[in-house]
Amino acid sequence: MKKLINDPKNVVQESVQGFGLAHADLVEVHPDPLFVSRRQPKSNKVGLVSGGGSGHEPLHAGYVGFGMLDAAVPGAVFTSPTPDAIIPATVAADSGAGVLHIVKNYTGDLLNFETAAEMAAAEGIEVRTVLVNDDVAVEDSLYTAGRRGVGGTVLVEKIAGAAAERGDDLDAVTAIAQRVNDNVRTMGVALSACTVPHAGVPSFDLEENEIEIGIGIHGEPGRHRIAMEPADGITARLLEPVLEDLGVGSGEQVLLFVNGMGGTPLSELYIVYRRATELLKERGIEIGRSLVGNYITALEMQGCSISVLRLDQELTELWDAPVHTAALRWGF
Amino acid sequence: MKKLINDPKNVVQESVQGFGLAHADLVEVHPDPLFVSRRQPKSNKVGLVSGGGSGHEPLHAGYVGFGMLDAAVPGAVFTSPTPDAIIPATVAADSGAGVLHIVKNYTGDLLNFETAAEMAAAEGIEVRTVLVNDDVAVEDSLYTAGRRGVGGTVLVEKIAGAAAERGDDLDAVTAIAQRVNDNVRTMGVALSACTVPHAGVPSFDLEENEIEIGIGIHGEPGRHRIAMEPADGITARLLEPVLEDLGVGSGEQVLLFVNGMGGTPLSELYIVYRRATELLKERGIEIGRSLVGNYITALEMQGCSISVLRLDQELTELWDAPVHTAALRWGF
Amino acid sequence: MLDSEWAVAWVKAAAASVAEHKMELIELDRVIGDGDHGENLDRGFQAVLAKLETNFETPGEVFKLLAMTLMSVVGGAAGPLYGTAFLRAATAAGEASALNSDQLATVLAAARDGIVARGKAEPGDKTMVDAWTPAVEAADEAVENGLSPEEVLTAAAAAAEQGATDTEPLQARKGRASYLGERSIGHRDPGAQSTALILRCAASTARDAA
Amino acid sequence: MLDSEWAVAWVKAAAASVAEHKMELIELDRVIGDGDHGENLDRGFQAVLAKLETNFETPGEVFKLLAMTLMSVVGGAAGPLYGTAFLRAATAAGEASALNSDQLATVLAAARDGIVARGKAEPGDKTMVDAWTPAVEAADEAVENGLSPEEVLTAAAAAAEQGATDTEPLQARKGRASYLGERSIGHRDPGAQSTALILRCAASTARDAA
Ligand SMILES: Nc1ncnc2c1ncn2[C@@H]1O[C@H](COP(=O)(O)OP(=O)(O)O)[C@@H](O)[C@H]1O
Ligand SMILES: Nc1ncnc2c1ncn2[C@@H]1O[C@H](COP(=O)(O)OP(=O)(O)O)[C@@H](O)[C@H]1O
Ligand SMILES: [Mg+2]
Ligand SMILES: [Mg+2]
Ligand SMILES: [Mg+2]
Ligand SMILES: [Mg+2]
Repeated sequence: MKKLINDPKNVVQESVQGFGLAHADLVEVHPDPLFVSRRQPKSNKVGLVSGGGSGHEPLHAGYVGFGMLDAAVPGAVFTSPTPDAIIPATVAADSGAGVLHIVKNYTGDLLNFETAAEMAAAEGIEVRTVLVNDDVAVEDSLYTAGRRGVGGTVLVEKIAGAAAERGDDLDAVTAIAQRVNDNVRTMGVALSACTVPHAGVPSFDLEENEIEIGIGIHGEPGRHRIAMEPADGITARLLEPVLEDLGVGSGEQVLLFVNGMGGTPLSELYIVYRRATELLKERGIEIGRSLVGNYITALEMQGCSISVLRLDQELTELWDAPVHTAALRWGF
Repeated sequence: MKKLINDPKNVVQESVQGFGLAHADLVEVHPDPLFVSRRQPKSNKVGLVSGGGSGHEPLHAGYVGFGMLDAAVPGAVFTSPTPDAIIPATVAADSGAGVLHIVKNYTGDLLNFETAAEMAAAEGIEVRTVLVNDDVAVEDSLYTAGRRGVGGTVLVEKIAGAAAERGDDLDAVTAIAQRVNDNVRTMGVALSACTVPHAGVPSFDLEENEIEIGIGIHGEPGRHRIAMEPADGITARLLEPVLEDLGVGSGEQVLLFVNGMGGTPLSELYIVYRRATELLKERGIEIGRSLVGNYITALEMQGCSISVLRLDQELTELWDAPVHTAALRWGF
Repeated sequence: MLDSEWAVAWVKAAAASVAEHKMELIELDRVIGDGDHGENLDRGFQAVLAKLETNFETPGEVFKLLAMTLMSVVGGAAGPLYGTAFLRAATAAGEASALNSDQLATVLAAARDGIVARGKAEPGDKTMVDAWTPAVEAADEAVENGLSPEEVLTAAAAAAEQGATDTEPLQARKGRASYLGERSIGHRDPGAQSTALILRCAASTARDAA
Repeated sequence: MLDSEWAVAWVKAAAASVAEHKMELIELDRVIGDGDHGENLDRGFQAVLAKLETNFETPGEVFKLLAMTLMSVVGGAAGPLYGTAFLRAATAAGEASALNSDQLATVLAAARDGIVARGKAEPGDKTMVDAWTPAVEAADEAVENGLSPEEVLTAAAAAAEQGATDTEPLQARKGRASYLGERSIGHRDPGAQSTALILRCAASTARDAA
């Protein structure tokens, strides 16, 4: 596996530095410990901080800016960041109204953000946490670490960001973020694995004719492996459990999000999107908003995920609210 | 090579249909012959039409909308579209002020657009053509079909689109498009080949330790093959011939465009961007504007291209002008 | 007799041959181009087949249908080039209900000239011109020797096949393969190869119709 | 004597061992996790090495440095877990300038309890707890049998190694491997394996220091 990198050790530093140079109008990059903060922080606005392992770009640094995150903390590739980086990011994001940590539900992220939140609280910052756990591929039971946070994270960050921007207080922003999480479900598929730079070998092995259903965003193997099949069939396999689990039905409005895993052409995502619109139509579900593209990735993995968010009027308005980040921009 | 597709024969139709469904506010998809037109055409504005083989998404349909293209004509994968599709697209784009064809310099695109232009002219539409040929990897001589149109195409479409939107006439828009083309150079690299759906095998064979310098966007082999090397070295190999050929020097302002070929993670593009900023700084060249992402791709090819556009005040203003398309959006 | 029935038989045979050799043409194009030549041409000829129901009076009418369909369905470089070739061929064939040897040679030359006018390639540039040019020359010679139309086509087809083979050592100077420079040497040009296939079918159906 | 010098020697040996087995840990984690355990732990221990210059009075001080550094450099699940473990160990070790067998057993139990408090895993969940728990039990037993500190550590290390091996048939119920469900069966848990490596170094350096 060839990569456009230098020393694998410096991948995250160099990439985030490049990101900072390309988007100097939006963000500031703090090199050590590494985090990214919004260039023009507002005062007295609830601060939004997210973070996690790198390799999911544009998540999270690509979502720092007006109407979304105030700071992002990139860990090593697929490795959650450490408290010593999360704490200053939390401090930078705080403008007096408290800080919301948006944490994807992985043991590592959870533990590191938990520690950081305790320590930030000790410094007098009010911190709340929302755990994103939208991945229906994982059974949420005593026998697992719980559902993973995947595609829904982007939607939580956008919508909670809009709530913070309009002046909601910490309780309200937390409640909105939680409401998005409660109303979004996701399922993914991998056609190929990805290769973590320092590992140098693919994170799992797939035969030429196999695909992995229920994949996460870290190259973890998924729920089960099946023989390759046409995009229309795969779309149904992803969408149906999402709709079942969400319990969304005829007459309801949703946001349909087809996300690329990094190595899949945009054209293929639109083929999936097309079939998904047909399946939703058959069930009488209306697509109020949509998003198609590479928004939460797993390096160069080939595949996609489908997320469905149940919309109400407030969530729709917050989705439509202006946003100006490197990776999501409208109203500017 | 696994792909999220159904029948290879329907890849372009289904994908463009999905695109139309996801961006129904911006575009209208005409299924047969296949082309995409802007939802709200202005009257008495110069119409911009581009097109070419599919597989380069978001190019071109992703650039249909306010401040950019009025119509896009997607051919089969890597195959230029035919006059019978280009003609109605030209008719749709015409609002009385004439139409500019933005054509990437490939024999097939050239011949098909040429035929279409003749026939549209016969129907009373004034048509001009700008050939984009920014690829310094190809020697522009009697012994080749001339330089290919690659990354610079995106910049020509954006800037000429802004000129048309502000009300420039056909001569003026053509001149601006030509000026962008004259001032932009590009060079690309492939780390892996791509696979055309109906071919089913990679377009060329690269060893695990080889990369192809001077690649185009159709899976054609490039200028030469070298052993894999770090991103910083590759960046210099791409950027230096671009700067030489453009003859850009100390004190000048440029737009730096690092483009992904479709299968390369965004994070790696920022690593390349970072090194490119250093190299430009060493030469005293100032980066006035920049663009980093997958804007003109070759299916799932891994690799990138670097484009440099010499800026002047007018080009900068036109670059900054509002644009609202599926793939490029600001000021809205 | 090279009448409209022959022309229809030829187009059908050519469509079958292109379909049969589709992967071979794709492979040739993959190596020095972008791997779509076989797919595109096959799509074009299948579209022609679907339109062959009409009753034709002259071979020229068949050539015209072929030209218009290839032009609007094939795309790429080959679409307009073959389109122009068969449009010029149709014009050269005029109202003739059947082509004699002389007319046949004129038709072939017109087709070749159309390709050259459109694509501006010269012999030796490693394009389909390198199959068409020897074909036209062989046809002219056969006419001078007083051969029958089917013999003229047989000579032309053989020369086109040789011409296609002879593109192998050439360095491409036109079309997509020219980007490869010296690396195009040693590979056969896909457009020259498809030209040879198409002319071979013209000859075999002419012999059947004789 | 399990004094601060031993603690330093142990950390150095553990760093070397983690570096040596880095690819093995990566591979274990690749199969049922995300392939970063070896890299992360190695980065952490290298960072500790770089900070070992200071003069330490007690083993507790070394444990604390280890804890804080792993916590802030390793990341992932293992970072906070090992961080908490060694922080609790430091607290348990207190001001003692050297650990006797009793104190050693208390330190090991405190470390294990820290991991459990933080990660909420139970024995049998296929985590590092499955190496720490038998280690603590073996240490307690060795203390009861009146063994020396280095013998206590040797027993603990052997039990941890057995515990790591015994994770193989288990189905993971905590951490990333739990997503695999039954497919996690048949593979050793990387965190249990790294625990075994680290305790093995504690024992061997204790024997050297004895
Ligand atoms: N300028 C030209 N003149 C004549 N023939 C050409 C020219 N350019 C390309 N060709 C022919 O077209 C063939 C390629 O056709 P095709 O693969 O369909 O088009 P594309 O290169 O657009 O993919 C070449 O093998 C060559 O024979
Ligand atoms: N809840 C938990 N309790 C105890 N140990 C755990 C828990 N979750 C994970 N682990 C341990 O962490 C190890 C994985 O560490 P590492 O790979 O560094 O973290 P990550 O899973 O975040 O990539 C597992 O092998 C397991 O031993
Ligand atoms: Mg990890
Ligand atoms: Mg082509
Ligand atoms: Mg071709
Ligand atoms: Mg791991």
